[in-house]
Amino acid sequence: MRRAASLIIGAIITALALWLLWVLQTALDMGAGPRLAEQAFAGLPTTGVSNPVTAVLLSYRGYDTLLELGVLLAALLGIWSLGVASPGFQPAGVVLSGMVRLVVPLLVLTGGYLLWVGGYAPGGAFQAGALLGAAGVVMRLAGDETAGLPGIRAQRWLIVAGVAVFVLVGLATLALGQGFLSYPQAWSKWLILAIETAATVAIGTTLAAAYVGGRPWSHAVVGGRD
Amino acid sequence: MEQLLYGGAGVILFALGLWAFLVYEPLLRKLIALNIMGSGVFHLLIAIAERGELPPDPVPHALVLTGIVVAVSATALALAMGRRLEDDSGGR
Amino acid sequence: MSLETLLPAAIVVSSLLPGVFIFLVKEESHILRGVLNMAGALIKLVLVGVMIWGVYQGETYETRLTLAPGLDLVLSADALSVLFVTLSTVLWLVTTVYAIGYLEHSPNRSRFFGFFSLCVSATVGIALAGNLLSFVIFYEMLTLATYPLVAHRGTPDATRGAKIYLAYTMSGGVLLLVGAIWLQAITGPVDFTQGGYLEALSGDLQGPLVAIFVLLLAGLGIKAAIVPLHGWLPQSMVAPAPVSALLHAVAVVKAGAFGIVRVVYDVYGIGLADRLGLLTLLGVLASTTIIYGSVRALYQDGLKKRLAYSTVSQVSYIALGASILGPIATIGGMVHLVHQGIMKITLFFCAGNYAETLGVHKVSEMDGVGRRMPLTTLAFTVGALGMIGIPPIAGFVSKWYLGLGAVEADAHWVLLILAASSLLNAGYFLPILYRAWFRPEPDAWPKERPSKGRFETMGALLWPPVVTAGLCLIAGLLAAAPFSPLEWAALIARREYL
Amino acid sequence: MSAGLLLIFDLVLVVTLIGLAIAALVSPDVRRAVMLFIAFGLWLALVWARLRAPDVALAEAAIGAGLGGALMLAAARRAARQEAVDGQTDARGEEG
Amino acid sequence: MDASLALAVSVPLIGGLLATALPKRAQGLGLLASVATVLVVGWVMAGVWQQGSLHAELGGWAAPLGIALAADGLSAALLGMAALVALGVGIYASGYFRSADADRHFWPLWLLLWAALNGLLLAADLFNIYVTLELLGLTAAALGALTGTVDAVRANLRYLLVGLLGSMTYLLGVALVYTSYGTLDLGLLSNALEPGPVAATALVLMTAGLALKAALFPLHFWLPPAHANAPAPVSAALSALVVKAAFYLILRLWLDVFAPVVTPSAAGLMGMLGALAVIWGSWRALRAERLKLLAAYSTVAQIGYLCLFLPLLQALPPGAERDDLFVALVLMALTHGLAKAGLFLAAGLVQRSAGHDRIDDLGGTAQHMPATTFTIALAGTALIGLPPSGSFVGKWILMTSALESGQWWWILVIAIGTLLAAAYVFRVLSRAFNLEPTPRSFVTQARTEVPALLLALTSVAVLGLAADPLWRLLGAGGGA
Repeated sequence: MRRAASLIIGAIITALALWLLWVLQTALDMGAGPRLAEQAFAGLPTTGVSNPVTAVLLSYRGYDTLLELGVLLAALLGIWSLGVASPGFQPAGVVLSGMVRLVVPLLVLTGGYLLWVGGYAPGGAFQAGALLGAAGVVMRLAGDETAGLPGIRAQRWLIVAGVAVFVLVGLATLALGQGFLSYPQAWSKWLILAIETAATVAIGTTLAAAYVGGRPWSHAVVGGRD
Repeated sequence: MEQLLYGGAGVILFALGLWAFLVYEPLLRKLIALNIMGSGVFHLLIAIAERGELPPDPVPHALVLTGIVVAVSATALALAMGRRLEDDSGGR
Repeated sequence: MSLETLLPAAIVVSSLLPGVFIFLVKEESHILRGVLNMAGALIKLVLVGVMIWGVYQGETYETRLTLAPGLDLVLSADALSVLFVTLSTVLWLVTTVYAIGYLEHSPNRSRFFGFFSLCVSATVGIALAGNLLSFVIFYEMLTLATYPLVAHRGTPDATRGAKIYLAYTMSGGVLLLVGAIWLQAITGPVDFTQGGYLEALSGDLQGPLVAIFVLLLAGLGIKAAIVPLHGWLPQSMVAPAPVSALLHAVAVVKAGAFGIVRVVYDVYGIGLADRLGLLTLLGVLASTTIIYGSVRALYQDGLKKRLAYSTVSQVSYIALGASILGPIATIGGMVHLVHQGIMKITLFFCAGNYAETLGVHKVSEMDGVGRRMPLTTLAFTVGALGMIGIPPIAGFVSKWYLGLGAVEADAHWVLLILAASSLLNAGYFLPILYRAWFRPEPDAWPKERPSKGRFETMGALLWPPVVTAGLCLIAGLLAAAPFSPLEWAALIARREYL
Repeated sequence: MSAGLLLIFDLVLVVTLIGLAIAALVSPDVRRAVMLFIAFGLWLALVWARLRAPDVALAEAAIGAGLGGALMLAAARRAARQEAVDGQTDARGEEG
Repeated sequence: MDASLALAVSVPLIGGLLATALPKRAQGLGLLASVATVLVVGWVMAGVWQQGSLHAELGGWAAPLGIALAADGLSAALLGMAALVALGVGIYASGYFRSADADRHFWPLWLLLWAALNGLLLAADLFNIYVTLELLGLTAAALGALTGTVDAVRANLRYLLVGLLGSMTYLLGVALVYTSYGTLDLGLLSNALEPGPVAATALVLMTAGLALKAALFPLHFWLPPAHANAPAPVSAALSALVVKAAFYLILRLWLDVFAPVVTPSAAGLMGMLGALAVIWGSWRALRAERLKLLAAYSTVAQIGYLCLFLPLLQALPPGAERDDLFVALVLMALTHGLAKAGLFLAAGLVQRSAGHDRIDDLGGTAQHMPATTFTIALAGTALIGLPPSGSFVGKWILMTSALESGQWWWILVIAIGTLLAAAYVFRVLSRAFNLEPTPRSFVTQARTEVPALLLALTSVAVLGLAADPLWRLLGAGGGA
């Protein structure tokens, strides 16, 4: 019965896939459709960065990125609302903790590097933030219950930092009469860097906290479960 | 040709993920399926950004970057909910 | 903003607003509630008085609120609506007094009087509705407002009765809605017009027009309790007496009958309705209902049940009047709208008094009530004789005009129906009167009379039936006086047959 | 590099990618499935690098495969442990 | 450049951030942000009222490179409804949660949800819509699970997964569009679009994804458990707003952007699904054992009603009649939204007071709380479509137009749906009348009862009797 169902589903989906492939081919056969790349490259000099992907993320479509940071924040808030974190693993052995002492600074350093080069080379806030988060994961694997994160209060400020700086910059430009997130050209580079820095910290903290998987204990003692 | 090859791979990944999502019951399986589905869509976007001689289109790249972060956020939330369920049923 | 545009709305609001406030009144502050009730009723009476005078002088009153392009909520006053508004307003005042007395110590009075007021607002809205859309709106509001009244007691019986009531009226509402929308899709938004407004396009639309009439008639017939759509009426007898009185004499049943009159005269126009063969349909249904209701009434032992079947029968006189082509029959039907109202409300008030004072619910328990409660029984007698059609009580006038109209229109079978129905009326009312006046009192009743006054029951319960019985007599005796129901019905007929 | 050779290279990349996806989706052992999913993510990053999307490739490797994989792995490990515990209790239940 | 549009998203967002960072003051900050958001939304609506539509380019980059926000009559009307419901839900929530902890978790997620909702209604870019959809879906699922019971978490986990499936499907459609047309901006796209397999497939994919989120029959299976098990204020928002938001996008795509691609048979299919949803949803609501489950199934039915408009809109040529029908659709959506919010809030109070919400055992609990019972009655009136509610007017216009365009069969569906709705509403109300003692006053707990009552009252009295301004708001905005 189950097998039959899964076969039927399989057949339908195969048909769907073939249809989609045909449509894709039709779309591609219509020739090289228009694309936004040329406009994106043309606008690049005024954005203050030279990596086109960063330009799209932070300048052309900065609003998307702002909301995306909101998604990340929402996920963590959801995770926190579900309960307290479980205690981590048993303390790591000497060898592992030695490795951690080596790997974590390396990850943080690489993260910083990626953040900095993001303006003109592959890299940027997300990749950098991911490395920070990875550092947290490694620390928790090595037995640090908090994944190297600070206390709950600081954590709360850190996770909102990315969205907060982003939206405040947006409102500031709005107040200057420029329109939401329209950076003045002279400041553009630095504003983007500031936003990226805040975003990196927020992403790193959020990802590590998500890995911890529940709200930190200190809060739990005050509130209790629901 | 290249676009069709890679784009087609994206479509196939999407279909595979969809199939697995509908067929498998456990949460983790469904999440893997969803992520592969998403990867298929992302892959399609990356494939159409690549146009031979021209430099690749950065806009789909940025969209995919956004998509990846969204996907991982959703995965994390879903896993946390799954763990909550496990804890509750385990505690009983 | 002038009197002409505000008056119809003010008449509706004068009971709506007190109704809303009454919900908010704390249960135990009965004085505040009473003041709100009476103030609303009296203000409405004054406003209606102004309107009667104005309409008589040929003034037009109209409130128009645009709900959406092409959808206007219209409240306007013509002679027909004034007839129904006046009836509702006067009887509401009387019933309010009665209900305050009747429910003195029962629970949930704020809820009761709140919905009671909403119910009257809806009825007045139906009376004043100036087009089908407005009519449907108030018609549905009436359903909503009466449901809690029927269910008020909260016993399983009450809940069941209310459920049946709702099932019928909701279905009726949907049929009416579909019919009204269909009609509007054909004609566009048109207000009720004296003499009807479909005459012009009847040519190639015969089929749809007949179908629409059947839909509308079914929707209205459910509330008017036309056989075979009458099933809810006896079931809803579980409601408290003032509610039964209001449902039967004024609000629900009357709203259905009034709607039929509206559709026949002011939508289709009686001429067109006749040519489409719709009057015959209506006449047959009405006659069947008259006979069937009376026959069923014969076999009821429950006093209220007997009265309920009597209502089924009597209300169809109105439809019967509308189904005969000719101004005299029209007068008969219209005037019965009022006469049946005041007579039936008298009977229900009395039935409530018997139940409340002596615990008498059945006809078989009524031996000797006349000696114990002479005033009440006197009022009951007037109402019952009126129903049978004994002169000089109001009911006689209705039947007389219906009969004359039938002769005028060469519809002699109607005379047969009238005669048969009168006999049956006598058959189920006279035994009650005989028991009440000529049989001895049983011992089971409380020996002690109410200590408060010298009357047989408390004043708030006694005076309403006495007043309405008086009205029955006056309406019959002074039928030829200006502003009597008969004269007013003649005014309507003159305007309809222009 | 000739066009034909490049096409073969592309084909290998794509076929491997789809193969890894299928393996990850149908692998009977959950932990293995997650491992395969991580491998799939890394391979995907490689393909994207081939498609001249280094930023995205980096992000996919770090976030999609890396952190997403780490999260899933933790869940898979817990699931496996749970199964083991359940299996033991079941076995005991049968014995008793 | 209009500042109000960006503020409509930023203000609740900032509120959410502050509520996250300062959990102890979450409630106060949340209420403050709610009021501020309502004011901003009022500003947006005033702008649309005066100018017909608003448009703002973000980041100083014009579309197609940048992202624009846009508001027309449709989005302004829904924004207004969302603001009203959200304000009501906020005030209610401030008196609803018993533990401070739940309250603290509620506010940040709730304000983020509101920001996502406003963002979605103002979005003019296909990918931006995807991001707002995800933000909406994540916050909605997290809020729905706040009850913390196994049922709630399980149902909302499913909701989350189904939502993700929907957004992935939607995104595939977006990718196809970008392949062919190289733009994501709705306005530019609607100019460039040509009927053909690519556009049609993209529309099918996006619609399928959105239909999953809008719980359009037969993709509604996830909704009843998710909405029925969420905390009452969350259920209200989910049913009234989140589902409607996905439906709004379907409307946007079908009537606006992809209008040239839509064929009569496609629209007819949507109408069919709508009809099935009306009947199935109402039937299940009638059979539901629990009050909140009843409300959730009635949401399924209501999305169906809205779909019934599509084949008729498709059949009508542009003109006053079509505009009327379109406004009727919006009116119906607004009425249902407000009424459903009121109903869920009231159901939450009943559940709290009785300790359960099994309909058959509700006797008396409803009578303890006259205001709450009244709320259920008012909301029920709007759900059935009785006068004087806004849905009555909407239904009247819908039925008229069904008759005029010869598609009379929809009338049967509406009639059956109406009767079924009456049956399930009065099934609840009939429990209110029994022999319990009399309550002393109408309102017992103002902070939670009054918002619910006002929401339901608005759906009946205001939208039914004073909906005329809506015509101007949408007419001037060009509507579809």
